[in-house]
Amino acid sequence: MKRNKTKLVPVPSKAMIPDRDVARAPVLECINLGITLGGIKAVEDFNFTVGRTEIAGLIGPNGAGKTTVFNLLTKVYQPTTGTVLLNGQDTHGMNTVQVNKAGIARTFQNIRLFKNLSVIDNVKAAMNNEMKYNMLSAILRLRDYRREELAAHHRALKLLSIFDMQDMADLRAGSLPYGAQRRLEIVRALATNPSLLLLDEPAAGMNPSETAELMDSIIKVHEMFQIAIVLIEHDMSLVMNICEGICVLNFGHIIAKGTPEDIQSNPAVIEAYLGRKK
Amino acid sequence: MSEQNKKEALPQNKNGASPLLKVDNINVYYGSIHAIKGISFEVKSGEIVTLIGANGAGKSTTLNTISGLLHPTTGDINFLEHSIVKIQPHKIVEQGIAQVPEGRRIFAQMTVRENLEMGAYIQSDGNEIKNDIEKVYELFPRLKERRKQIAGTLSGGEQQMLAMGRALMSRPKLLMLDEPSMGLAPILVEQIFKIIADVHKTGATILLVEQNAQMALSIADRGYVMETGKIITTGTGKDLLSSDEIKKAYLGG
Amino acid sequence: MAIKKFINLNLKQRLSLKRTEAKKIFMTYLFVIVSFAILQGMSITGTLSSTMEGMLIPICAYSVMAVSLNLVVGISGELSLGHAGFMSVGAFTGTATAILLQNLIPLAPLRLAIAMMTGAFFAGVAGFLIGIPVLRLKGDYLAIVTLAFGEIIKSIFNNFYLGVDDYGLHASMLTDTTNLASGGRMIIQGPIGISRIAKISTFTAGFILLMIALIIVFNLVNSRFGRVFMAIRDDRIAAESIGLNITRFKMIAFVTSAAIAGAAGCLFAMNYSTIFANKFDFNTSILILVFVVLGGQGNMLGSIIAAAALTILPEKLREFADYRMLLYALILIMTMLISNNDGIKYFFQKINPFRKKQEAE
Amino acid sequence: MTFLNFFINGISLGSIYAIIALGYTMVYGIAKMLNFAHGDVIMIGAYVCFYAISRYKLPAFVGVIGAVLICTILGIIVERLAYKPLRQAPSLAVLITAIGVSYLLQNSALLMWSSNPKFFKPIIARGAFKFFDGQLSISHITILTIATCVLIMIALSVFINRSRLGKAMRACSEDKGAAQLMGINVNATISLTFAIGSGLAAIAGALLCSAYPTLTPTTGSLPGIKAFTAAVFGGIGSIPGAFLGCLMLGVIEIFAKSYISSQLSDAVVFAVLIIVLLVKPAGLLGRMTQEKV
Repeated sequence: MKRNKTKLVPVPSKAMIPDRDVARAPVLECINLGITLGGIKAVEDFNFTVGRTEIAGLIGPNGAGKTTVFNLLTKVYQPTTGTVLLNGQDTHGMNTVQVNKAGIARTFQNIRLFKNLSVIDNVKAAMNNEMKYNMLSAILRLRDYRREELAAHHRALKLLSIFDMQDMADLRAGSLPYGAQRRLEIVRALATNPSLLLLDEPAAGMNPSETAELMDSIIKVHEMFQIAIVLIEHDMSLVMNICEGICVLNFGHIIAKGTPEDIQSNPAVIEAYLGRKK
Repeated sequence: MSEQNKKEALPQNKNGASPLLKVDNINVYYGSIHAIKGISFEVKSGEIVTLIGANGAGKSTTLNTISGLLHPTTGDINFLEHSIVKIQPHKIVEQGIAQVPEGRRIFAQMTVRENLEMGAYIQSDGNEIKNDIEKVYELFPRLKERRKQIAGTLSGGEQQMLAMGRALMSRPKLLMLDEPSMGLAPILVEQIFKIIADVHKTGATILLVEQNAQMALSIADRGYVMETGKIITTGTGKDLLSSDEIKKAYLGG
Repeated sequence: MAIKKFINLNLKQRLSLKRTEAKKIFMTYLFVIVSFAILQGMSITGTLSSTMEGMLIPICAYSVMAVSLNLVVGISGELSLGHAGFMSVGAFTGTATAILLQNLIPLAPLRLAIAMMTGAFFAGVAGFLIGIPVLRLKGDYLAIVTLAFGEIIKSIFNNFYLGVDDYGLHASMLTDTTNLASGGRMIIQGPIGISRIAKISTFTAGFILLMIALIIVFNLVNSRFGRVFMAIRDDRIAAESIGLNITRFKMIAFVTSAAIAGAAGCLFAMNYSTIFANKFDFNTSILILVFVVLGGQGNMLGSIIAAAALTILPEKLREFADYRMLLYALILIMTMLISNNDGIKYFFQKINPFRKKQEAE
Repeated sequence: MTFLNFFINGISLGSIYAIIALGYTMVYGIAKMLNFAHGDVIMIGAYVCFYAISRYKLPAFVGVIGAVLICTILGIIVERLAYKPLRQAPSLAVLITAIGVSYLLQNSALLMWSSNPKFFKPIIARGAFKFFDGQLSISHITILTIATCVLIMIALSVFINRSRLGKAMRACSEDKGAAQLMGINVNATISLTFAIGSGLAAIAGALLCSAYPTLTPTTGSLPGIKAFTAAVFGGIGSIPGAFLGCLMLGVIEIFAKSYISSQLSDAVVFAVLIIVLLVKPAGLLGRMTQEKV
């Protein structure tokens, strides 16, 4: 389950920040990515690279195209122009399902859990592709059914325990408090064994103390799994604290890329997004 | 007629005896879930009052109960000294309460202008509606630029402006805003709060529900802090902002 | 830390989905077996009224139909208004098979079993063919198209002629051009359907079929398949995002449901001496849907009870003669109104001791 | 020339479907329910009209107006008693209730008027305009049907797009909660929608039975289902779509009846529907709404 920790190598790279992980190919490369939705260029010339264990932030005003970028990466929309390379492999022509199998998992801006399933079944559903038993085994409860279900059960509990949620395994997912639902969505995404995790406004609707807890959880996930994480977020305390690199979108264009410090002092970003400090 | 006079007199006596809105010990249930547990508060004419608290504390439920979308099992809500708990939502709008709902809920398939017209549904004078629309356009020049656009194609910030403009079209005596800053970029949050302050300057009384406690308290006269269906603290905006307890729980200090 | 605050341990145990699920499944099997034992006992001792006796097999068939439709409507969350179409396919192909095998296999139960399997097979094939276009659609569009398919199947069987003679099978559409050699037998005769059926369906066969249907459905639901069906039902987009192939799993549910319905159709048909296509029209599809909705979506026991009750009800209402269907309609409406009334729901929640404690917290 | 005759008959049948479908889709739009009882309102309308004209010898237009009034009231009553209590209920429960109402209306009709078919006297005198030496004949009722349909279409479009109440209907169909917060009386608006839909159903009933004069308690169900199918075919929620879908369906049905087989015509109609939905999943003029992610 655990990936080996990559070495930090100081080599100049296309990955924004930090200059590491580039001994091997970056996990994600977007080259001139663009899409036209309803006659409007929702995203254009999106060039973006994420290192193998990088945490990157995607920020920008509403309607700037952040979620659209996620939808392009996960093939909810097919890009009109450009290329997405995932682990060096062109994702052209793939659909959402194939992209997930190739290693991208995501959460959603508006929580999208399987509300009527139990917490653990939400996680197990995400493990469906690693279970191989067929319908006959399921109906007759043959040995491979029992073996695979048991394995899945243990792994699901283990994943839930990262967020200290193993006690809630049998509860209905829709009955969980808001913060727990956000966490469960992350666990579900992790259950598909992604190499790149996309988080769409994970702290939306949380108060500062909940956000702080979430921040710890994201760091924990990152350290445990050594995967790349890209997050969209409006909560600047979260973004500036955990992202190593930040990319700012406005009207579908990248207006700035850099470290949190760079971004915070970038006049274009202040103008379009952050607003003047009081 | 005397009723009418009283309404107009109210804005002056800001600290006068009778509050514009008085919520008196209401209990609200969703099925068997006890969502609001006996809360009481009041909003005086001309004030900005804010309800802050965590997700699920019952802030939106409170607003929806005042609007008549939900009904309290016990307790009373008085608006202009009349009980409104048994009145249907559309009648409450006629009494002078407008709500900008959480998540904006504009009519996405209608044009910006049609949305504003719907806001003026209870008005019948065509000319006045036109004047009011112009006033809203003055307040939100962006909406004027986009008046013929289908509302669903607006950006989040513009939709929030439209939702506020739409609510103002009914000429409310009390404007209730449910999480106006939700999901907006920092720069837009600032703008929206500036607009709220502007609207307040025009004489409107505002009841504001917010997650963004910092912002909300900084413009509010008074605030109430809610937690799991109860009001746990109250005070002026300034007091609450400087309270250590509040800072710790809601302001990330 | 903050999460734990919300969840009281006792509450958690009581809300555990796993336990309630297991209990429900156990109760369902128990109910079916006990009912069968009682009814069979009464039947043998002759204490069962003849009308009731005559309804046993239809009740079984409708119960199986309801369980199979519940797999689509309740578990997979797709509204299907053409389920009678699959019943029809199963009835015609299964009965035709039984007639063809009449001399070959004199043992009636075996012949019935083979007929039901054939019916299930053809209904499954029909489900697959229909599923290709239907499952690309969503919601009410899907409902309308299944309705259309039900009507198409009805039209086809209404105009289909099949006969057998020494030279083999002969089929034609619209008009009877089979021109059978002497000694041949017409099997399906257009709008008249199949007549002179040897009634080989039995209550025991119906019971066994119902048990098999329950085992298939319950075990599927409690496997990775059911989990995926329900995941897709709850949120299609999220399901895709975790790599679930929507069309494939919808198809599995749809075909399984169709095949079970086919077997039920065969059981149903072989309980009568004649069967014709109009028997399986839109109203039948709706009737089965009513079983599912009344019994509760996803609730198999409910489906079975609703199917039994609503099969018996019109018979019991017979004494009201002309007002029978009127009363039936009124009961249907009242049931829906009452079962969805918040006040009444709340009342039941209140008298339920389990809920009361939860509220107290 | 027979082709042209069939075509015009198809348009005429399609016009009747269109009037039914308008009521169906309006109700669908605002109440988000498949009102299966709509077809039976058509039947009730036709019976009222039949009794007014044939039994009480009233002038045809009085009969039609009477039918419209009674159906309007019926629509409002049904909505208030059966559907309004289920506003918050799951959509399937509402669907089943609608089916219950459909059975109720059919069986009430059966008790009141028996299952013997009634021979409906057309609302205008029989007769036809003949062209090309009588090769092409267009009956009066055909012209009346098409004209009525076009008129209703235009009136309804103007009403929904321009009038205050029409806009309120659109607002309710989008978001009832938000509409209430605007001061719109949602219940009254829904009642109004049912009233208009049922009134239209009565007109459709009179026209349908003038063209196809046998009247029984089940007369309305199949046209009701077909009209709704046609509305889906055209793109649900779009008035021009419903219109276009219904005209096409009418033409296809008449052609299938005439050139293929009258027994299989329904199968052909439904098969075409399926093919269209495969190519255009939102119907001919429907907008594909991408669910927001």
